[in-house]
Amino acid sequence: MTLGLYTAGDSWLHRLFPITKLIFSLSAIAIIFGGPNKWLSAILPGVISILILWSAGIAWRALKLIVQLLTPIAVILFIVHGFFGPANHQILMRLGPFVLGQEGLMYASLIVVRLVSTLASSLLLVTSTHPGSLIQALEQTGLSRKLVYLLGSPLLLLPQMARRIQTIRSAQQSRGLETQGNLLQRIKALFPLVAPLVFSALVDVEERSLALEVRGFSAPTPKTNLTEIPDTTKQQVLRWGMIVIAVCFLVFEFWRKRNGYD
Amino acid sequence: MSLKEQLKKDFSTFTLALIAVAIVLNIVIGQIVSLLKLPIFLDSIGTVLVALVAGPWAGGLTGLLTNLIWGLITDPVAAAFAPVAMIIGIAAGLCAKYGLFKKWWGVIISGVIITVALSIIAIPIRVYMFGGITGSGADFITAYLLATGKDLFSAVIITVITDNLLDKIVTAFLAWFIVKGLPKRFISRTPRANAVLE
Amino acid sequence: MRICAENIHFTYPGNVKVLDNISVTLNPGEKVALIGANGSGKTTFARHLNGLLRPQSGTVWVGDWKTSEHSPAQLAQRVAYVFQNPDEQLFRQRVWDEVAFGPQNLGYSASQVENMVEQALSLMGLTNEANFNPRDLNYSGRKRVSLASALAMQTPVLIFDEPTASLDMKEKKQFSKVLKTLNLENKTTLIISHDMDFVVENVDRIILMYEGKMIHDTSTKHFFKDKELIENSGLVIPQLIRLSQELNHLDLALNVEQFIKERERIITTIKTE
Amino acid sequence: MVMIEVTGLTYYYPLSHTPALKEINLQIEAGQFVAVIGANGAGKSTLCLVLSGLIPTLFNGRMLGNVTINSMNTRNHTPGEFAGRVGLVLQNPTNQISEMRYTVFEEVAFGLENLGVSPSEMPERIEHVLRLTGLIDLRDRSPFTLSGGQRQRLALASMLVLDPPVLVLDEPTAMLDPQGSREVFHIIQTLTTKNTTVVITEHNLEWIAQTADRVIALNKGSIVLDGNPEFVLTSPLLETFGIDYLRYTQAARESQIYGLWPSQTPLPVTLEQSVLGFNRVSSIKKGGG
Repeated sequence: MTLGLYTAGDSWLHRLFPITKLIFSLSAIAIIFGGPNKWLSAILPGVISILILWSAGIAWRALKLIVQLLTPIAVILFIVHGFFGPANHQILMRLGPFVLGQEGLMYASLIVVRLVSTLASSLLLVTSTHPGSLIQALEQTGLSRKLVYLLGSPLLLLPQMARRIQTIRSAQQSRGLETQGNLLQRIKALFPLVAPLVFSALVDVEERSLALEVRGFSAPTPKTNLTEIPDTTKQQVLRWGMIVIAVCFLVFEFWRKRNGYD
Repeated sequence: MSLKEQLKKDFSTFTLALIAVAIVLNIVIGQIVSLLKLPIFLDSIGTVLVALVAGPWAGGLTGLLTNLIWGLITDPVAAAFAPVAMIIGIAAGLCAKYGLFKKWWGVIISGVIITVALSIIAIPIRVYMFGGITGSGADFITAYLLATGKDLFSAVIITVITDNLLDKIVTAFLAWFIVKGLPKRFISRTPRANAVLE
Repeated sequence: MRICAENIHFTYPGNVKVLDNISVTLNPGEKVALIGANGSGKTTFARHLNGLLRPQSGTVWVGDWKTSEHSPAQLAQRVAYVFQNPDEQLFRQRVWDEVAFGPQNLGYSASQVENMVEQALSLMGLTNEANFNPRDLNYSGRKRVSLASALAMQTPVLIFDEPTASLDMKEKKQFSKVLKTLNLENKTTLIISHDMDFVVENVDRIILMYEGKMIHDTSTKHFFKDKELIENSGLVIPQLIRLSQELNHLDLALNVEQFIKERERIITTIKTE
Repeated sequence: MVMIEVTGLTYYYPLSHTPALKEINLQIEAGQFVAVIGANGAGKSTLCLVLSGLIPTLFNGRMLGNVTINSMNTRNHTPGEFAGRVGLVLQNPTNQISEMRYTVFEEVAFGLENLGVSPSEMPERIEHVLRLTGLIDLRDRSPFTLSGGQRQRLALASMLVLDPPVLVLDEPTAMLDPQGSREVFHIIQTLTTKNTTVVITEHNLEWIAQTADRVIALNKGSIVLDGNPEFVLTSPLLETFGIDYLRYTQAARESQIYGLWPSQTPLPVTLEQSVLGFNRVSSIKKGGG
């Protein structure tokens, strides 16, 4: 459950410094939603992402995830906007009382393409990067250790707490709590299950914070790292390049809109 | 107290450990809800709890990071709603700060305020990024409203509010009960919790 | 009430065999300890006895009920099971209400519940803490609340998972008294424990598990005769047993009283020689 | 050399009107191995927090008196400054994992990283403590796949790698099975040969009797007995403080009444002492015929 999206591997993409991939995803998303030429800006980053994923051998997995995550949204988008789109004028088809409109369909298509593109570019990051490495890279880049802790420790805490839910349920069932049955019974079971989970987690907070303290978590000394994830000058240049490109696109689009080209 | 000092006080190691735990609570509590097949999410209970005992900033951070982590491990789409989750924490923290979490009716009002606050952020994200659709059951409300001739924006407003109101009120109540049941030793580490306890 | 397990097998997903053909009967009025290293299958077995786990083959009888035909919540009328960590079950604001949770679930009337709660609180010495927030008590206090909330259900069978962990001398003595009371009421009690000093002084029968099998099931007195078996299973041998062995006693002492009797016997034999 | 000095210490937790510790005066020499015993609620854990420098700074309670650890007054130094100077191991092994690192090796490194130790120095120090704690073969495992006993050894290793002159352990075996406890005890025992000052609260009196230089008994927040294990663990007062006797001691105490324990012999705290004592009675009786 914890590392759900990460796919282990040793491709060039996997070996890239995580921040490079992060910057790619963020720049891509900025262009998808704010770039000039709606359709081109929406499609291009997605295509590039898929090509990159393909060269790293994890395109199929990413595509499967995209289909899995977006199918419900896409289907509903087409139905809702196709039939009920407020901007519908051009009628394509009639289905009983329902009318399929071209404007709505186009709008839905644009949203779906954008979402596919967005997801593809973010999956480029998360399927090829172990969450631990991403967090360590953020730390190397200067993110404070406190924030790093907040991002990192939940990932490792998750499976333990998920297991605890089963224990709590068993313990309360042993005290006669019915967790199935009618709605009222199920509502009644909510607090006896939620509260021990929360309380037991909160009781642990003190010990966990003490354990951090005695290991120098808030020590005034500058921190070091046992290992460093390798970064290269080439990648640094590449990152700045991507940022510059994204900013240029956004500024251009902004300028265009201001001068009324749309 | 300067803002910097207040932030330092709000983010002691204890609070950090608390936030980390609350993030996990947000994520795993959904398992209980689906176990019981209840029509709510409860995915911001940790956020509201932190907001009550450690203040609006800590609460906001809990929400924000919850969705970013979600994005990292299960569904990148969740990350898009990180600002929404953040507002839930800030709103709950402010409600507590101004004494709304003292009486049961104040808790209901807080639930409403939280819902309104989150809607302000959630609606533009839903409309501009997702065309008003999120792939959940709530989309039927949007579809119905559009079919009756409402424009997309108002349809989404109504959807978001109906979808969240019950959940946020229940969340606020559960968090309130839990704070009232916290041990003294815990309360003594989180002085803000006193704003909740009479 | 009699509990009877017949040829139970249980394998967790991923092919880890945890219970391998277990058959055992626990009789009314019996105090039994279930011991063994972590991972030997003790907990998995015990969770079969109140229906939290269902046997993949074989049958578990609780009185005339098959566990496979009843939900754990129903079986709670007959079997109380206290989990090791009290924090994974306590949730109410007052100790009194917490202890009342079980009886309320079992459908007793308000006045019956009151009775059951008062009795359980006094058994565990918690009467003065009835209005406390359970979480304001220290760990052993919370542990005692969890024990009380099982006692309050007044079931004919009780299972305790590490009941004495973290209890101090007085608290252990109190719990030992509780076990005696239950025994007088002809209840069946099963204790899962690593606390061998407590076990030898408080149970009549010991079941030893090893890698999913019951490798020993005998009276407490008899149990320590098999020195090799005990050493191989990594158990801590109770101090008095070790002392008895070192002094070459014929009768291994389970408590100080028995030890002194044996000393007296030896001294008198020496004198008469 | 005095490593820890406590003078006139009284401590109230916030929101509490009864002191958790009362008028404690205590000096602990460098290299001493001190066991603290007492009933639940006697103040053992609080004393551990005091002796590791976390009280008063971290808790908003009220403290009278002074505590100096390694010449640092705990009022004037933050826990961050005590890190590396005082180690603390707590009850629950799981809560002591940082949850920031993915392998045992990296987990041990976490404290060193926080204290700014240079990366080139780390591997040697980590390998050393992993060997000491018997975890070297598990170095690449995730801390979460370890057993309770192994995790507690990892918590110990994570402290020992910082090489603290003082190590405080608060019931380190309370949540472990016998096998796990044995492993942890074994490691702590090796520390007695080094010059580490160790303070431990522990229920296993048999182990204390064999290992500790000094035993302190607490009752309701005050020190009521303080001396070598033979003195404290056989004190006639022990029972009144809610502390159990070793079964060896108990057997001898009751045997004494019936003349089954030699009257001039001190009560035993180890198996060897009991065997010697009881056999002496038999031989006296035999000799006296």
